[in-house]
Amino acid sequence: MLYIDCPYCGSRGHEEFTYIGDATKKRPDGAETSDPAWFDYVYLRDNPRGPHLELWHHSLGCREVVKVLRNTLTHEILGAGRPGDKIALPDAETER
Amino acid sequence: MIRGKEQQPFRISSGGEIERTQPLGFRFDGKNYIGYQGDTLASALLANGVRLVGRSFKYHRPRGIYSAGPEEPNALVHLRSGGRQEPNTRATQIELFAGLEAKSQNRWPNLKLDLMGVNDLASRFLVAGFYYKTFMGLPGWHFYEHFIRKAAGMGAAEHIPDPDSYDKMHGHADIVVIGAGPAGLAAALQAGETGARVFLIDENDRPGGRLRAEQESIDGRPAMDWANETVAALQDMENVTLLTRTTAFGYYDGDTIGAVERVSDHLLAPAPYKVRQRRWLIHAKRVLLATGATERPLVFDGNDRPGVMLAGAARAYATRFAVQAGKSAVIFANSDDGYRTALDLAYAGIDVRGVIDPRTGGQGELKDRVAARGIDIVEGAAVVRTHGYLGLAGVDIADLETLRSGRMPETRFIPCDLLATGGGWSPNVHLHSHQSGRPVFDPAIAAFVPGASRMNDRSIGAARGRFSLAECLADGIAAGRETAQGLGFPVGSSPATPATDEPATGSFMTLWQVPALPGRKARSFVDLQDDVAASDVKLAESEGYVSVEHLKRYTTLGMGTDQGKTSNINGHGILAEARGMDIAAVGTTTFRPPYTPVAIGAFAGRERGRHAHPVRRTPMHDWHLANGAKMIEAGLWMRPQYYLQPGETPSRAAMDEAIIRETLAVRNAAGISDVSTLGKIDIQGADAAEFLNRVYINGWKTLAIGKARYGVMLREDGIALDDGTTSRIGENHYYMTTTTAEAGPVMQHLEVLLQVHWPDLDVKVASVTDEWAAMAIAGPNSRAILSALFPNTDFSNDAFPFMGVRETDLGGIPARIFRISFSGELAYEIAVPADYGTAAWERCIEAGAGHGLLPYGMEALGILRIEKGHVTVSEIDGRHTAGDLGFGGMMSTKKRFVGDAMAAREGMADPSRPALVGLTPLDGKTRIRAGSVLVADPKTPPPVPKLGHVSSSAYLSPNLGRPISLGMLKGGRERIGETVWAVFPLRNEAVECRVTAPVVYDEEGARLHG
Amino acid sequence: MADLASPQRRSALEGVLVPGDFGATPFNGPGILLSERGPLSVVQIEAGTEDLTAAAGNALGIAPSGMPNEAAGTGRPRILGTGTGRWLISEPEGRDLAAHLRASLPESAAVTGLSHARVCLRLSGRDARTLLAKGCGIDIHPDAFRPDTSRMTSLFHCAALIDCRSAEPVYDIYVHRSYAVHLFEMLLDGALEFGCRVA
Amino acid sequence: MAEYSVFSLVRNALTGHKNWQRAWRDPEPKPSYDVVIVGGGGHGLATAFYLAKVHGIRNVAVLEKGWLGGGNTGRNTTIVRSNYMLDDNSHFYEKSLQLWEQLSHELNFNVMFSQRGVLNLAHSDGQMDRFARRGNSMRLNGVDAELLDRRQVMKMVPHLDFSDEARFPIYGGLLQPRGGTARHDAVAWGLARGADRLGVDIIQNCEVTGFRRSGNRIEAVETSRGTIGCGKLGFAVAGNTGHLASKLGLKLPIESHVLQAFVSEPLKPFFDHVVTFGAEHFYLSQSDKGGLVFGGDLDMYNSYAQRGNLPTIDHVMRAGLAMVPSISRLRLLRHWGGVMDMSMDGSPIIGKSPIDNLYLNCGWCYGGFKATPGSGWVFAHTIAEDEPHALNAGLRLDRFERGHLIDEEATGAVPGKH
Repeated sequence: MLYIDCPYCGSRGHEEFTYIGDATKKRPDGAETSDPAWFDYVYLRDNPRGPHLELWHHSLGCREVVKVLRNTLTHEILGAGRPGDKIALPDAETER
Repeated sequence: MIRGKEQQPFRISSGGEIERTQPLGFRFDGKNYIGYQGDTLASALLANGVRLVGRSFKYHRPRGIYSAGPEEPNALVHLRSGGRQEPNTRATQIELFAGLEAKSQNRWPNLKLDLMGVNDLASRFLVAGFYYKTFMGLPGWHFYEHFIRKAAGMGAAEHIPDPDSYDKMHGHADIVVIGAGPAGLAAALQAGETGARVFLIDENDRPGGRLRAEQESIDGRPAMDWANETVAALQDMENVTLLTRTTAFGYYDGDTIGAVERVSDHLLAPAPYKVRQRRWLIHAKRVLLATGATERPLVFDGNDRPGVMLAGAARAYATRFAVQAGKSAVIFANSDDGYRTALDLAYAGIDVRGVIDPRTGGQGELKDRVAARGIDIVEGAAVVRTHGYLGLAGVDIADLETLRSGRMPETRFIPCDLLATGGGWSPNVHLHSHQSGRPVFDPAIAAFVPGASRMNDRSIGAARGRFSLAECLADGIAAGRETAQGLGFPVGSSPATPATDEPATGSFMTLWQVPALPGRKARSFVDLQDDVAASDVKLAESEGYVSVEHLKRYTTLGMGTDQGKTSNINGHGILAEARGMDIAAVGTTTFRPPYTPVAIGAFAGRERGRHAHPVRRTPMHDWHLANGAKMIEAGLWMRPQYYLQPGETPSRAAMDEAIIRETLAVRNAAGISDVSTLGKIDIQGADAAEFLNRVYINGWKTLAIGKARYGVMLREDGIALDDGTTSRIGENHYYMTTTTAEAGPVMQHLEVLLQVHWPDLDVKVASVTDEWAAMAIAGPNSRAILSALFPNTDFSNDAFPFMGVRETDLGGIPARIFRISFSGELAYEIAVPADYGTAAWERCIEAGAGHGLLPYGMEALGILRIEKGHVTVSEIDGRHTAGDLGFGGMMSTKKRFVGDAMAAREGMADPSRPALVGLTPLDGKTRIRAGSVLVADPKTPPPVPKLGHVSSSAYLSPNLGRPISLGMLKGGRERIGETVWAVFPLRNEAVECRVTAPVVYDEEGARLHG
Repeated sequence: MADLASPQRRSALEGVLVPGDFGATPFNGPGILLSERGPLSVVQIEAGTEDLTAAAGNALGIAPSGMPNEAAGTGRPRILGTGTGRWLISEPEGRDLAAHLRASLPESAAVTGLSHARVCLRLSGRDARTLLAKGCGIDIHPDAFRPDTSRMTSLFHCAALIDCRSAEPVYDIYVHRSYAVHLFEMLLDGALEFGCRVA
Repeated sequence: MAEYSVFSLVRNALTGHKNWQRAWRDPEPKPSYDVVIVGGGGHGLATAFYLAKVHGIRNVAVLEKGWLGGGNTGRNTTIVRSNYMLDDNSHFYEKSLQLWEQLSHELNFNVMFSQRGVLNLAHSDGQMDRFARRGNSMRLNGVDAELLDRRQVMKMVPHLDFSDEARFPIYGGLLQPRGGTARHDAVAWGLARGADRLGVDIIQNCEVTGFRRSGNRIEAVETSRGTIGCGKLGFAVAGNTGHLASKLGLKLPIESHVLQAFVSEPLKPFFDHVVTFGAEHFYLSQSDKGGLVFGGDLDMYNSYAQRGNLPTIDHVMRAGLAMVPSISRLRLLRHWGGVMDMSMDGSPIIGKSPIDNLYLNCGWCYGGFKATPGSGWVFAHTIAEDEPHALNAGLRLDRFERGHLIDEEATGAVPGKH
C-alpha cells in the first residue's frame, strides 16, 4: 500500500484515492486552440523513472486533490501537499 | 469418528509436544490411522510407518516426507473432500485433527503402482526443455498439449463451491516482528516492554520456532521454558498482538505486510460463524524479519527416495513429535549438523549406523560426543548411491577425493531406512527481497543473506545467517530495543542475554553436488518437486541458458509450489560450477510473494457472491419489487427494466407485452419512471455561471433563474463526456444533472478543474445524487396529473413553459419540478428528498390512476428516446465528438470550453466522421440489431470497408409500428434518404435500411411543447 | 391533496434493518450493537472558518473546530470537519437546519442539505473496533482515533464518514443513502461471529 | 546448427545429451551494425528475425540490458488473440495471429501455441451489443468470431458463476476460437535462436547508456559494452520507452504503469479456455504446467517497479471468485509485475520518429505479447523500407497530434484506463 499524506485527512492508504496523473501539466488556459501547448498538455508526458510529481484525488476521503512526489522506480513517497504547493525533492534524493 | 490401530510403530514412548491423551483418527489413501493432538499429518504418517506419500511431478518417482515445514517439496497431498478439498497441501504443515482425510496425488491407479512411472524409464528423453524441441509437426501443439496437460499439474481440483467464509483485517503497528523463534521472541519482548505497538506473527500453531525441534537450553533449562515464559509475558501486554498460525506472505510498499491467519484449518470444519482464514494487511513503521533459515539438501545420486530426509527435519520429528523417521539411520552432512543429528536421533532410539562427513578435519565438539557414543564416523566421504524403490533400503558411500579425481572409488553399502542429509542452511530472505532488498552471497555459509534495503526492515537471527542460539537471542534483544528506541519509545537498561550452552562447532564445507560414479547415469535431484536433476542444470548451461532466470524457466528449477526453497541455491551453485564462475556473480532469482501459497478466497474476504461489489438502490427500490419490476443493473444501480402486472408470469412474450404497454402509455396517456440514478450536483458560488460556461460546450451566462438548459460537456481530448440538464435555482445556485454512468467521473472532473486548474473561481460543488429521489412523469396526461398533485401550481404553458423549474411542495414534501423531457412527450420531473421518495411516488401513482398512468422501465425508456433521437451512453461512448452526435451547432464560438482545442484537430473535425442518424428497415419489419455494422454492400468479401455501426435499437416502435434504430454513419448527415446495409455476420443477417434523421417521432416537437 | 397526513420519512434500511439478535451468542451478550440513528438533519457547509464560527455561535450554539477531522458538539447539533473549509452538521430532525444556517451565514457560504443523502448507523459494543478493522484501513486504535474526531474513509468499499462518539467505543457511521443496504449487510455479516444485536 | 526434432531428441538422448549446441551464440559486439535494435524481448528479437529472414538484412545487433525475455515477454499472461474492433488494430493483430499459427514451424522451436479459444463474457445487454459490434467487425475483416448466448457459454465453460447469487449475471460472450496462449519464454528463445541462425548478433547484459548524434541522426549507441555504431536504430523496449526516449529529449504520449500477473499452484486440467470477465478487468487460463494464470487491472499509477500492491491483488482475486467461484480454496503461488508502456489511446505506436534513422515500437499497453511476431514483421518492414507497412500505417506516432486516435476502450487520454 502506498501511504499518502493527505493535507486534510492525514496519512491514508492509496486505495482511498483515485490517481489523476502527472502534476506538472499546466492547463494552457487562454492559449489559442491551435497552440501546440494544448497537445502537449493533453498527450505528452515526461514519464520519469524516478521522482514524479502527480495528482491523487482523495475520492473516498475529503475529495480534495493531493499533489504527491513519488519515486516511480521504488514507489517511495517523497512529499505531499495541496495542488498549488511547491514540493521539493528531499536533499537525500537530489544527491542520489 | 475414524478408528484405527493404536500402534504407531515409529512413535517414541515419551517426550515431544504431542498430547498422548488425545488420540486422533485420520485417513490417508483410504486407510485409517491414529495420531496425536500436536502432530502434523506428516509426523502422524511417519509415526505409523507410512513413508511413501506422493509421486514427483514429471517422472512420477516415489517420494516420501522430506522436511518438517513449509519448504516441503514432496509430501503434497489432497486434503479433505467435497467443497473443502485442497489439492497440493503440504503434509508437513497440516495440523492433525480428528477425522482428517487425505489422499496422495499425481499417481494412477494408486501410489504404489503408478503407471505414469513409465516416465521415469523415459527420463533420458524427457530432459529439461525437451518439449521445445519436438511436437512441432501435425496435428499441432493443441493435440499434444491435451496429453501433456493431463500428465502435468499436481493435484486435481473440482468445481465445487467452497462452504467456508473468509475475512480481511487491517492492522497498524509500530513494529511487526515476523517469526517467533528465539530471535523474534526476544525482539518482541524488548519492543513490547517499551510500550510500542507490536505484532508478532508466526506461521506455526505455537511460538518457539526451531527451539521446538532442537535439544537446546537457555539459562540452564530447556529452551522451550524460556520461550513459553516469553510468550506468557507478551500475552500480558495489551500493546502486543500475537498471531499464530499466521503466515506473513508478502512485504509490500509502505511497509505493509500481507499475512494470512489460518483460523480454522486445524479443525474438521470452522465453528459456527467463524471464518476459515483471515487475510491481514498490517501497516508497520518498522519490520523485524526473524524468519529463520531453511536447510537445503545435498545433491547426490538417488537423493529423492522415500527415507531420504533433511537432517533438521529428522531432528524435529524426533524431538518435537516423538517420532522416529526411521529405525536405522545414516547421516550425511557437510557441517556439524551431522553430528548434532546423530546425537538427537540416537537419543530417540534410532540405530545410527554412520555419520558420513565430506570434510576432513575442522570439526568441533559434537563429533567427539558422537564418537564417544560409538557411532561410526566416515570422513572425506559421500553418499554416492541409494537403494530401494518405494522406500530407502540402504546407501553406498565412497571416498570423495577419489570420486572427484574421476576414478572409480571403492563403495561401501550401509543398510538403512533413513538417510538424514544436511547441506547447510539458507536464511529466509524472501520477505526482505519482495521489496527492493538485494540479497548478497555469504561464502562462509554458502548462502544469500539480506543486503541493503530501502524499506524499514531489519533481518535478525538466522534470517541474516546468525545460526547459533546465542547470536539469535542477542540479535533479537538488540533489534527489539534499538528499533523501539528509534521510534521514540523509552528503553531501560540493556538486559543480559540469556545464557546458552552450545558446543563449539566446526567449519562448513561448500558441496553443491556429489560427483556421479564414473559411467553411471546419476539421478541427482536438485529440485525434487519438479524433478530437475543436476544433469538438467548442466544441459541448460551447455545450451546457453546461463542466466539464472533462463535456468529457472528452461528447467523449471524453483517453479514448484515450494518456490525452490530447498533447491534454488544448489541449482545456482551447480550452474556456477558449470560456468566456472563464482555463485555471487551468477546471482539469484527474485523471490516473489507469497512466501507460501495463499488461498484465493482469503484475498476476497467477504466480498464474494452477491457482495462481490456494492449495488446501489434508489429510494423506490422496494416499491418496484413489490409491483412486478424486473430489475437490472445500470452502473451499480438497480433499475426497473419493465413491470409485469399482477397475473403475468415472466416470459419473453410477457416482457415484450409489458414494454409495448409501457411505451404506449407514455405516448397515449402517461407514464412514470424512476430517474433517481441520474447524477445530481449542487453548484454554488459567485462564479458558478462562468464555471458552467467553461465546462459545457454551450453558453450559460444568460440562463434565467427558474429555467433549465440542456448541456453537453467534453473531455480535455475533445471527445463528448456527458450530457444533461442544469437548472438555475438561485442567483448563484445551480443544480446539474448527469447521466447515471458518468455521475462519478463528471463530479471528479469538476472537482479537479476547480481545485487544480481554476482555484481562483468561487464555485463550490457538492454531490446531491443521494439526496433527491427523482421521478419523471411523461405523456399527454402528465399535466393533469401534476395539476392534481400540486393544486397550487399553474401548469399552463405560459406559466410553466418547457424548461421551466419550480420549487414547491407536495402535500408537505418539499419538491422541485422540472419541465424537461427525455421521452419527447410533455413531461415533468419531480425531485423530492429521498426518504420521501416512495411516499411521493405513491401519490403520483394514486393521482395518475384515472389518467392511465403506468410505471415504465428502462426498456420503454429506450424505445421512447430512440424515437426521439436522444443519445445515451450507447452513443456518448467515449469515441465521439459533439459534432458526431449532432451537437456541433451547440459548440459556442464566443467562449472557450474544456476540450475545444483538441476537438479542433484535423481528425476530430473531419466532416467524413461518423454522424448520428436514424435507421429504418426498408421492408418496415426486419429488426436491425444493435451491434450491427453498416456497410455499402453485404456481398463484399473480407476485408469489408465499414461505414459505421448501429448503436441503439428497438425491435419495434409500437408508436410507429416498425423497428427503429440509431447509428453512427460516416458522413451520415449527407446520406439521409440513402440506403445502407446493417450487417450482423455473427448471425448471418443483413438488413437493408434507409438512413433517416435521428428523430423519427414528432419531429417538430409539438408534443413536447404541448 | 394538501389534506394528506404529514409525510413520514422512509429509511433506506426499511425492511433490511430488522431488530433482533443475530449470529453467535456469547455468554456475555452480543459483541456488536448496530442501529440506525434518525431521522437526522444533515447539512454541509462550505465557508470560511471565521464565517462559520460567527454563524455557528448564533445558529448552533457551538463553534466548529478549525482542525481537520475534529468534531464539535456533544449533544445536538454536532459539527464534523469534512474538508478544508467544509463541515457536516447533523442533529436530530426538528427545525429546518439548512434554512437556519443559510440565514446565519454570509452569501458567499454554500449550504447544501444532505439529510436524505446520508444514512447514519450507530455501531458500538466491545468488538466494534475489530469489526471496523475488517472493512477499513484507517488506524482505529483508541490512541489513534479518539473520541470527538472523525474520519472520512473507505468502509467495505463505500465512502463513509466515521464519527467517534466515545471511547467505549461508540461510532456514528454516515454513508451515502444508496449504499446503505450494502454497508449494513457487510457490517452485519462481519458481526455475526461476535453476536450482533440490531436495534 | 542442428535442427530440433523428435529424431534429434532421441539421438541426443542416446548419447547422453552431450552434443546439443548453444541455442544462440554469445558474441562480442562488433564496432557497428546496419541495424541496431534496443531490447531483447520478443518484439526486438522478432524484428531482428524478420529483418534477416524477409528483408535480407543480417548485419543486425539486438542489445539487451539483462537477459533475453526478461522484460514483459517473460512476465505476461501469454494470451494470444486478434479480437479487436477497430480496423487499424484488427488487421494488424490478425496478421500477428497468422504468424503465430506458423511460428513453431518457422522457428523450428515449439512455442506451444495453443489455440484453445478466447472468450469474453458479457454481463449486460449493452455489453452484448458492444461485443456484437466487435465480433461483426472481426468477421467483416475475415477474423473468426462467435457470439455465444448464456446457454452456449454455460455449455462451453460450466464452471462460471451461473447461480442466482452471482453479482454479475452472464448474458453471453464473444468467442474467438483461434485465440489462445503460448509459452512466453519459448517465444523469446525460439526467436533468439532463429535470428542467431540467420547471423544476428544477440548481445545480452548490454545496457544502453546514451546516444551519439549527428544532426538529426543517431550515429552510435553508447552501451555498457562500448560504443556501437548504427545505420538505423530501433527501439523495442516497451515499459521503458519513456525512459530511453528521455535520453534523446523525446517526449512521448506514453506513461509507464505496472500490471500484475498471478499464477496458482499447478493442477490437473481444470480450465480449458482463456476467459475474460466482462464486469471487471480479469482473465484466466491454465498453463500447460497446470498453474492457473490470472491477470487483472493496472495498479493505476505511474511505475517502473516490477511489482504491484495488495489492493490490486485483492481486486483481481475478488473478480476471479466472482467469475469462477470454485477457485476459492486453490492457492495463489506467485505474483509479479511488469512495466507497461501505456499509450494515450491504448493502441501501440510502430513507426518512424522525429529523428531520421530512429524507429519506434512502443505503447503496447498490455497487448504486447500477442503482437510479438506481427510487431516484428511490420517493424522490420518499416526499418528496412523506411516506410510503414500498410498494417502499421495507422499506428503512427503523429496520430495523436492529428486526432486520428485508435481508442478501443474509448477512455481517452488517461493511460491508466486503457
